[in-house]
Amino acid sequence: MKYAGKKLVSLLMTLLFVSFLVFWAFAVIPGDPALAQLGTNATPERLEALREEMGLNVPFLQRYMRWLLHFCKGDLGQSYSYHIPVSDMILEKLPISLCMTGMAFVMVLLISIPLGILSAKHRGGKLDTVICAGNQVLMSVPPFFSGILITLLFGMVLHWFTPGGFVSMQQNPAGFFGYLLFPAFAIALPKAAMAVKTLRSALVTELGKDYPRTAYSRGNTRNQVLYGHVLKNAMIPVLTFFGMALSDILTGSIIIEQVFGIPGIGRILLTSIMNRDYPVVEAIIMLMAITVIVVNFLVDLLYRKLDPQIHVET
Amino acid sequence: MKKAIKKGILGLLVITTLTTALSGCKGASDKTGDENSSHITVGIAQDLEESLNPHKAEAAATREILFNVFEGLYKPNCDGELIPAVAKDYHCSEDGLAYMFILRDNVMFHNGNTVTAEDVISSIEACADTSDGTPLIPAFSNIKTIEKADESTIVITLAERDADFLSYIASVKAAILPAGQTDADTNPIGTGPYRYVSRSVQENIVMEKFDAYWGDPAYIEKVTFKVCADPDALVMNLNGGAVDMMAHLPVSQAQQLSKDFTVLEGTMNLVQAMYLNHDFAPFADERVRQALCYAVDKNEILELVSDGKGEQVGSSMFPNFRKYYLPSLNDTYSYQPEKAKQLLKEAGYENSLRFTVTVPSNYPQHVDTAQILVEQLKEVGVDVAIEQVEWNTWLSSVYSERQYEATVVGVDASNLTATAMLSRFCSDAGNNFINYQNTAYDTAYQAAQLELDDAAQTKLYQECEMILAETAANVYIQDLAEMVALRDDYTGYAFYPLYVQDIAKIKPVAAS
Amino acid sequence: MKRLSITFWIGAVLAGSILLFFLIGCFWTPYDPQAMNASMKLAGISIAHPMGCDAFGRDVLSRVMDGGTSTLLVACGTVLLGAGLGIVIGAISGYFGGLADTILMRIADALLAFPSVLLALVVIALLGTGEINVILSLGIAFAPSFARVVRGEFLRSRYLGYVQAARLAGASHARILFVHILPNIRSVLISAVLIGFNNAVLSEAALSYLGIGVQPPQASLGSMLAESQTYLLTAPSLCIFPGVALILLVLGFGLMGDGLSTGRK
Amino acid sequence: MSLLKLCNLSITFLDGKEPETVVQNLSMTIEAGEKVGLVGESGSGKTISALAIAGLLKRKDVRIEGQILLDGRDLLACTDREIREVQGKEIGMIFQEPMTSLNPSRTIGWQVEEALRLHTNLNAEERRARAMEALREVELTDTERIYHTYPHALSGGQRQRVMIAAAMICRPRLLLADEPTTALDVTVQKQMIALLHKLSETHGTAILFISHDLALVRTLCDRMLVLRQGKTVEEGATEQIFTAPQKEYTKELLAAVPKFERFPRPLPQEDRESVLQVSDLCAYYPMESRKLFQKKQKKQVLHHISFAIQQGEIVGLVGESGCGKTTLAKAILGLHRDDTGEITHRTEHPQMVFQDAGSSLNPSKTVEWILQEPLRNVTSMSAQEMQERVTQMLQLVQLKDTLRKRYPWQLSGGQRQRVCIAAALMLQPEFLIADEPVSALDVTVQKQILLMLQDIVQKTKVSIFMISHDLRVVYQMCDHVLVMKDGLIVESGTAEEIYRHPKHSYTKALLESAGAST
Repeated sequence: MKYAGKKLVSLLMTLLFVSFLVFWAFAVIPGDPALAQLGTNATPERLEALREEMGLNVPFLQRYMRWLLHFCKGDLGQSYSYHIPVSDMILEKLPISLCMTGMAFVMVLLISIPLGILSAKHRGGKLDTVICAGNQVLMSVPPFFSGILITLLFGMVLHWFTPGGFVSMQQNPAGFFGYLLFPAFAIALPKAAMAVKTLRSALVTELGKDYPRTAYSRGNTRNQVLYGHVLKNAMIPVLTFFGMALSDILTGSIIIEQVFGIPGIGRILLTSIMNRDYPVVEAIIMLMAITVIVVNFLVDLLYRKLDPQIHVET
Repeated sequence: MKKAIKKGILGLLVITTLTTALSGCKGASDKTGDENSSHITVGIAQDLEESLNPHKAEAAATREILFNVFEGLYKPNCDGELIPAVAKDYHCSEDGLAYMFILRDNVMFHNGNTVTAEDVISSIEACADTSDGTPLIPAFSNIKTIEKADESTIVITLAERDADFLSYIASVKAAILPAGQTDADTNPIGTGPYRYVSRSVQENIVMEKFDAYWGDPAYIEKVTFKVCADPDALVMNLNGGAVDMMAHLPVSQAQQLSKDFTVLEGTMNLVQAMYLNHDFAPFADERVRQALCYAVDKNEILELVSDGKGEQVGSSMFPNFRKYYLPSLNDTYSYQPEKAKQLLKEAGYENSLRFTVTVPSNYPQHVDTAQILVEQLKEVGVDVAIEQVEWNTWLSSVYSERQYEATVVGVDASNLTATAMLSRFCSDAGNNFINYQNTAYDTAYQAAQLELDDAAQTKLYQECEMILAETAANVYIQDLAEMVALRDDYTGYAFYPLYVQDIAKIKPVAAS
Repeated sequence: MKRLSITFWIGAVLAGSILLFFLIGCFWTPYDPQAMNASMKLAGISIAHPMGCDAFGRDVLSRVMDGGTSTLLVACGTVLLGAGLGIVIGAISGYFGGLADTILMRIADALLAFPSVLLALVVIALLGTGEINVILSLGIAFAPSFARVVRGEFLRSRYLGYVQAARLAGASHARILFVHILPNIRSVLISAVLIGFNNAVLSEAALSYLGIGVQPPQASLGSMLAESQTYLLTAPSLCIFPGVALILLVLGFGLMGDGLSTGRK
Repeated sequence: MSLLKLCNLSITFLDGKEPETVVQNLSMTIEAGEKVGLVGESGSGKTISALAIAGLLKRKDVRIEGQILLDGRDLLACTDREIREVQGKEIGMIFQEPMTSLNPSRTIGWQVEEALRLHTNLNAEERRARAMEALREVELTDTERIYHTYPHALSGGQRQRVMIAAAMICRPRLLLADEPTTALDVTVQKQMIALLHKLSETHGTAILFISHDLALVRTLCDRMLVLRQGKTVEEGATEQIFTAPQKEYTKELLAAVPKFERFPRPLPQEDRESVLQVSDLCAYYPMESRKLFQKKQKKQVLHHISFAIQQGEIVGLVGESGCGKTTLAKAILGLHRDDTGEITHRTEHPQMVFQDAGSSLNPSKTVEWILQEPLRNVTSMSAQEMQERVTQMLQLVQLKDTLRKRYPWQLSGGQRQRVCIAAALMLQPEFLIADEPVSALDVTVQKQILLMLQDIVQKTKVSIFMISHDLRVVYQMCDHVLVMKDGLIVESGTAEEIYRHPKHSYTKALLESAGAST
């Protein structure tokens, strides 16, 4: 209870801080939403009029307080570019990003856990060497590069999907998921490689401890020791990594969205920054901050589930 | 037992992902099947990031799409002529001040209502409203009165004569909207051949053929304008079959298209130049500006940027504006590096001129051109640095605040008037972002504005162009080549002298 | 003393040869890396141009050699600053805990959610453009993730015997943090640095679009990779060579790091 | 037929550059129900032999030769599956560190039941019943709670009981006990031996008891073997070996066992200054409050402690784990924040020697660097002077000068502890705290270090505040002794007084467990 309360307070602190930072950033950088709208047709009078209309002429702090007040009431405002409520815009795009993140994350799990276990089980062997080498190479390949390679291979050569042929979930759910499979894969690859490395080293560390020996002494097989005893303990450091990976994927898949032509949250964020559409930027960043913190919180909870010792320490 | 269940679940998961993957492929391939004939996917490089109300549409990218949905009383055709649209005819009074428009009968809005004189009046008034200072269409500040003569006749009276008035009336910005519509920003209702269906931010805009259109019906039932934000993924999107048509393709990308595509060649209808800030001390000296012009080899630029395609320009007018365009100005400054050095020496900048050229990073062709300029100017001892900025920083720092030394951009026309290209070089023009000060120019332009005779007016505008060329106002380069890729299943693409993607003219090959 | 594993040496040879290649590029390249030649536009691989030519007819080999240096400079600077900031923040946060930890980690969370594009725009607006500012803006953007990794390690280390012993030996907190504990977490740091390095190379290219960073026509590996995408189908070599140089460099460092952490004991 | 018979067992490790034989031609027998002790110092191969018997050494890089006959069946010739049938069912094993040998993330019940799950067809209910019974049998109370809890919530003694319960649950005929009491308090040690004895008697289980603590072996075992460097030195009935050892090594080993004998040292003079004065010291630990806005609560761990240490004196602090010994040390050093009372000492930089020399030396620095560190921080000596001081100090702790360039992981346990002591003495403090300085070491090494400490006190007049759970060590070394229980000093006095005439019942109990004959 106290723990949750503390977390909540720090969540609010972070949100306040980051929202202010964003507001301040928009006050500092050149250009404003009015100019972005008028473009090369801007004249000083029209610019002034539009600024007045958009409420940009009040001092920055006052504008921030007004935004904050609305935000607290649950009103995210309207997009300056699109003239639609920010909440509608985000609600429309969120499922796309969530699905892609979810799929990528599941792939990371599906790839890394078996490979990590396999690698640790045969540590020092040929299979282990191959997996480790593969890991190192995958980690060295820049993400957008792997995105292009995947597009080339699966899209242009194998024709498993149509590059740029994104369809929305409402239009064609199967097509939607089928398409997202590939960008998700591109996101998952390097993360999975790192996860394999983390899991492998955690497993090797755990296997070197005393309690697996105790388990062997009771007549457990190798697999029983690995799955029944060691895995759960080895997951504790890996969990931290998974948590960070999850926030990373959620907040940082802009490049992949771009390469695969997916209109996700990342893309909206980028174009909104470029258009100085700060109600949208604020909302998305709030969302991301909340996600980062909620994921951290969930990881903590899972930690507590996995590691009984944490109960007494805090 | 427990284990068995776990394995089962895992298996299920794998199977589900596999089946969705497979059905995903099927879904994608379906699209390129039979339905093709009545559906086209048009790629657009950026989303329409503003209001969908045509009166407020400022970006060319928005206007060229909204052209399919909206019409004014008149509209341009692909030859640059103005043809009747919502109005079927007009009469201009002898003094050129009163325009009488006769409305076409039974023109329907997409919401099923008939266009009335009230709709027309409210639309024109909205564009002419001066309560914000400048009206939405600045030229409409000239409108004195808008009156309804009868149910199908509107009379617009001007304060001063304006030969270009009909061009303004024919722009998409002066489109006719239903009177009293409150949600025009997000729900466009017009009278054009296509009806707006839906939009998804950064994803697409969908339109359907409007069956009750007054004119020649469109051929294709459904159009999806798909946002393809990554220019590098574009070729794969086209070749892979996700996009059927794409305009504004650079030559480099068009060359990589598969043989399923017809590549049509046109120009972008803009004047690409290295625009010089005349307030930057060295550029106040005409000799320096001329030296830069002599130092630039336009042929090489065209060769490297677009494989020799595109049209060279020598002043602020592009070739498709045939009425005003003067091809002879292209040769005002031929490539003479020695002469350039000579002029620089005279001006006292021998091997000592250095400046920064600011380029908006979202236009790769301008960045490429800038790179070549840097190399070419290096030859004559001018040291140029490139600074890329994103578009809004460019708008703010370069265009609005004029804090720059030189910039490479393309300037286009928002309507079919010479004013659109030339007004900005008047000394006191609000958008004179190069700070050009030339009394001869101001006089000529003023005279052209007041001239009643069309031929004489054209002459005066051309004189303006000549002054710009002779004073080397900017380092004029080219009207960039643009390629339009159209899948072989379609035909009928038409180039306009303005930013227009007229989908109504495109027809499926099978149907033709 | 320590025996270094074969992995380390393979990595060292890889990274070393690429570095040497870049180093030569500082003093000598086969052609002027910026000289354009319309007739050699997108020319393929030949003896005269072993890596072909780009869309401006510039020699790719020369550009890779030349661009490697600037890339290396920016990437190293970024990683140095990011890791430096991250280490200081993570160390203080993990070692002292309490309120400092809470505040610093909340700031890190906020920075993680703050988009780096916006950060870069702010840096330009406040400090102007230039390569130093890429390093600054990327360094700040990278610091939180370093800080998180480092914090975990310091948190674990602060109760260890040798840390207590160091306090009794009269070492100041700063000395304990950076002289006593830091060398012991190097294996974790190395892998974080490598990942950061790779990201920095690519982010530099992205930032040059915003006006900071290596501006064209000066080459950098990141911008070469970005430019090459346009010609991916017609001239894949434009993409492959800078890409491979980058991958080999990072792979080399990665193997070295791996070798270092397993070779001990 | 013997229950277990080892014939010429040799074990060779192949992972290094050269094969290293750690056990050579070991032969022994254990009859059913017999309790056999296996003693030797670290590196003597006793644990390795036990692991081999338990079938836990089957690795590619280990070569095992000879025979391990269980009921006449050679375990070395068995398949993995057959071995697993024996493990946990016929042979049970318990280990030195009950904390790390239990899986931290599984409940006690799950771990105790594991052998039943693997080797019997009992259903969950029956297994649970058996596990509860086993927990009760090892004399644990509150078994219901313990069944559902995790290892970290138990004390060391409880954990080892759990280990025994888990190892015994299938009623194995042989129990391999590898140093099962080393990590435990003396009073608990004694109980544990009694428990093993009882279990062996009731179930007829044979026990192979591996220990470096000869006294414990004497109380439990019928027969014993002395191992040295992988070879049998001596074998025979326990009493016989204790009373009449045949071999030189055995004698040496027996002599090194700490006894209730004081090391000879000159009587301290009376008129000495006190170097440390502690009066009315209380210390607290914060407790996490459960509710958000509740005031922070504290737990008092030290209650009104007062004592003083004179120059050149060795003061011992005894007490069992968790009694607050370490907190007291930290409070004196200023490492514990939340305390009240007064601590006065004349040394600016009080020093401490930690129990675990391995972790208290920075793994990434050389011996020389570690020794110079206090000088760098506190003094302004030149590099030359620091070098000289290091040389002197290495001499004082009897380390070869060539070790100065080594890293801690390249040293033996005894060498590391000497480095720790040297590091603590670098600033020439007036007193230092030694927290269990020898408890992790072999008896022979223990004795060397203790003698060295005596020597250092003679030479440098340093005072030592020595914390230990081993009453014999404290008696050997100390002038004064403090006995601590639950944060209170229950008794204090000269070593002689405390040991000869203990007043407090707790002191008496401690002395009794330690086998002191008053």
